[in-house]
Amino acid sequence: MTTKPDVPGTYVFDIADSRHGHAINELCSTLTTPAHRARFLADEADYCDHFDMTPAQRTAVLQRDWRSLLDLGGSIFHVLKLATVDKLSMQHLGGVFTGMTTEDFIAAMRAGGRRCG
Amino acid sequence: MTTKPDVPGTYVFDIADSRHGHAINELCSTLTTPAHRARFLADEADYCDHFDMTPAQRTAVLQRDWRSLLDLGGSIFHVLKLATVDKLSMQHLGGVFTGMTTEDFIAAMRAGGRRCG
Amino acid sequence: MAEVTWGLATSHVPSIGAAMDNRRTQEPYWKPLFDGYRQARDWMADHTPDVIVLVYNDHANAIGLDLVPTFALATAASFPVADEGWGPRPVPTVYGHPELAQHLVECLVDDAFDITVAHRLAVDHGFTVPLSVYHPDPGDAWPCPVIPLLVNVIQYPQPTAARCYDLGKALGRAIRAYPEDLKVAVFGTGGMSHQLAGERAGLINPVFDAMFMSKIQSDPQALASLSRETYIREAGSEGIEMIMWLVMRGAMDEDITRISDTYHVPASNTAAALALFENRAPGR
Amino acid sequence: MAEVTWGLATSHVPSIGAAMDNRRTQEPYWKPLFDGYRQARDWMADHTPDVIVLVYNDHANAIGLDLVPTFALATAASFPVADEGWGPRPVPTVYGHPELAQHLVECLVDDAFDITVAHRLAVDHGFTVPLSVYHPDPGDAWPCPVIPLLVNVIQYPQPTAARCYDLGKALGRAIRAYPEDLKVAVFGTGGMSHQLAGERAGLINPVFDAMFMSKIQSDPQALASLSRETYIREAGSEGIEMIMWLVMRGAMDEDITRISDTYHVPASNTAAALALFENRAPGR
Ligand SMILES: [Fe+3]
Ligand SMILES: [Fe+3]
Repeated sequence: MTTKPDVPGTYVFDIADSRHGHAINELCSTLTTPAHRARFLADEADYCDHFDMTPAQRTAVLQRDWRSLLDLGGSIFHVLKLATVDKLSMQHLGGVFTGMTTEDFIAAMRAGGRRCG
Repeated sequence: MTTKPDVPGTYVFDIADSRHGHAINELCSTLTTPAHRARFLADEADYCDHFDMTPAQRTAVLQRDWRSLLDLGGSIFHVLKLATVDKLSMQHLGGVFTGMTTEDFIAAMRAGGRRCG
Repeated sequence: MAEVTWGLATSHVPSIGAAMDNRRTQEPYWKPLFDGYRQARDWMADHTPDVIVLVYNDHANAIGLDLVPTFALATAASFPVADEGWGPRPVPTVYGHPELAQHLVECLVDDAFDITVAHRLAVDHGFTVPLSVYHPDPGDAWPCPVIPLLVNVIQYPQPTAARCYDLGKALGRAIRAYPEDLKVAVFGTGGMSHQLAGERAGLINPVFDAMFMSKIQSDPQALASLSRETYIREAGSEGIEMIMWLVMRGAMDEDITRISDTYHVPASNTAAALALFENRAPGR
Repeated sequence: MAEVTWGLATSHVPSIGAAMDNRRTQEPYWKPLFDGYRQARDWMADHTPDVIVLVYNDHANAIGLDLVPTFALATAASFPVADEGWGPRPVPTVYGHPELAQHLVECLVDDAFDITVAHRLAVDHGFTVPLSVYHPDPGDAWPCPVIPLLVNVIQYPQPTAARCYDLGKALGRAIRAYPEDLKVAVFGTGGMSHQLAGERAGLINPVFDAMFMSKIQSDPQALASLSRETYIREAGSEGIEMIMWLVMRGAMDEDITRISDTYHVPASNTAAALALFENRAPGR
């Protein structure tokens, strides 16, 4: 069991991801108080300045580039908080990750979920 | 090994102490930044108001009642931070705990330490 | 002496809690799931424990990434409900059981489990949703104290399934060593198959889930021997949460009786399930 | 493959660091202690490792009481020096070794150690004093990266001495499994006998310390079998820190060579000691 699982189409968030994505995850984790959510929504760029993000990470946050947020070290549970301030559902993100519309993704789930491999 | 060590004359800080002494330890742990140290020294009573202390705990903090601080759930490493803002040494506390003057305590240590039991 | 009287395995999907909080449980989307809970809920209402030990994982709410415990047990007297980004769920504050919690930590550490002791903890959906599944209408207070036992399932390396099962066994020993006569229920939460991100988002694997649902009673050792990669490949990156069911299972006897179970797809992106076991050999 | 080349056991008393920071090492109070370090320091200067794994405990600085890990390993790229109440020590920031640290966590968790992963950590005297004992004049930078491995010794239940020794053995296996050719030194810190509070404050037990100093080389299993109560009764409530020497010892081979040791009373309220071992059988 000593190696990290390698499953195509699947993020397995690990310690290196945590290191690389630290600023993304730290920013997202602050969104658990109403005051921080309000401050973020009032001036997102300024809010980002308080975190030591790379330009790519900053862009991914501001543009809600969900795939890039994960590729740049975001943990799905942290990134989800950013979707939550936008009032976007997990089904919306599921659509983004799979290249489907939200409606199609919801329909796929209601039909029993996606069989993957 | 399943029971807590019971050694006379010795504090063995445990989970129950942590629960009872939470406010003391929390206050002391804030004294690790210069800003908090300054604020504490400027108005100790007001500073105490920010922590959910019992009256006895509050009195022990304000009066630097070192024994009571430990008896009321303080951890020695937390309580030591309070001594540090007062520029008191560990030898001073050693004297207090053993009923000796600081000088006698230091002398006892230089003579090889105290044989206890 | 304390004893483990029953064990509940249940998904802890946030939308299950939201459906209850927003009174949508009778809508077509949700009704089948909640209908499936009914039998178990009735039985549990007749068997209120003195304490619950609830095994779950935090989801970026109380436990950040700066300090990630493999196993943490919470010893505080009460646990506020976390704001996860949409405000706290409208459910009561949870009261702990500091004395039993301290006893469990001491036993587990002596038993070579390297437990992190949490003294302050806000509890998120991973914790409150199982309580709601158990007890839908708490009013002002939950029916009994609850001790949180947290497992890292979101950052590799998670504990192995085998280690979780072993933790459960040690937890059972620790509970049985507590001198007070307490009836303790153990909840294992999370799962079943689901994956939130990546190209496999939306994955559901009913075959694996059915296998797991069966063997959690009859052959937990087989589940404990599965690798992390097997869990993630078969059940999805978040399906690995099912290793937490093994902690519950380990705390129970070898032979247990299934009171009720249910399985439903979907609860948002997840295969939701419940399995309730009484801690006695079948037919006895 | 990586290997453990030497092991250092040393006290980590804050005043030892303060004596160095304030250039008081030649004063009569301190000179005997620092004279005792000389031989070991010379040898270590000739044997700079590629990485150090430093086993220590935090003292209410980076680890509060709200979340107390039994064992934590830090994976960050750098670690600032903590302000413990009198400002940070004037020593360099410590650089970590994230790749080796991650490998160690993965191996240890697979080996059934329930490690807490620390990604952000300010290091206190428990960590920086041993580095200063090893290398008194770092200038702008320490000689090599250092990985912090933290042990809870301040809140009962501490891990047992046996568990610490076993952790050391697993740590040794994990280091030897790292594919890169790295020379790794392991530091076990804390002790020797001391007690800060209570009526027994100022306790020093040279008989126990001498026994421990001898058996850490020749019979660590005997030390691993001592109970917490024995450590606390014989060596004081803070003398239990010595269990951290067993982590270092466990990471080394069965037969090791003593390069140097020293023992001095007092360093403020503590019996201060150093023992340096090369990881090879004596005479080979
Ligand atoms: Fe979950
Ligand atoms: Fe120490």
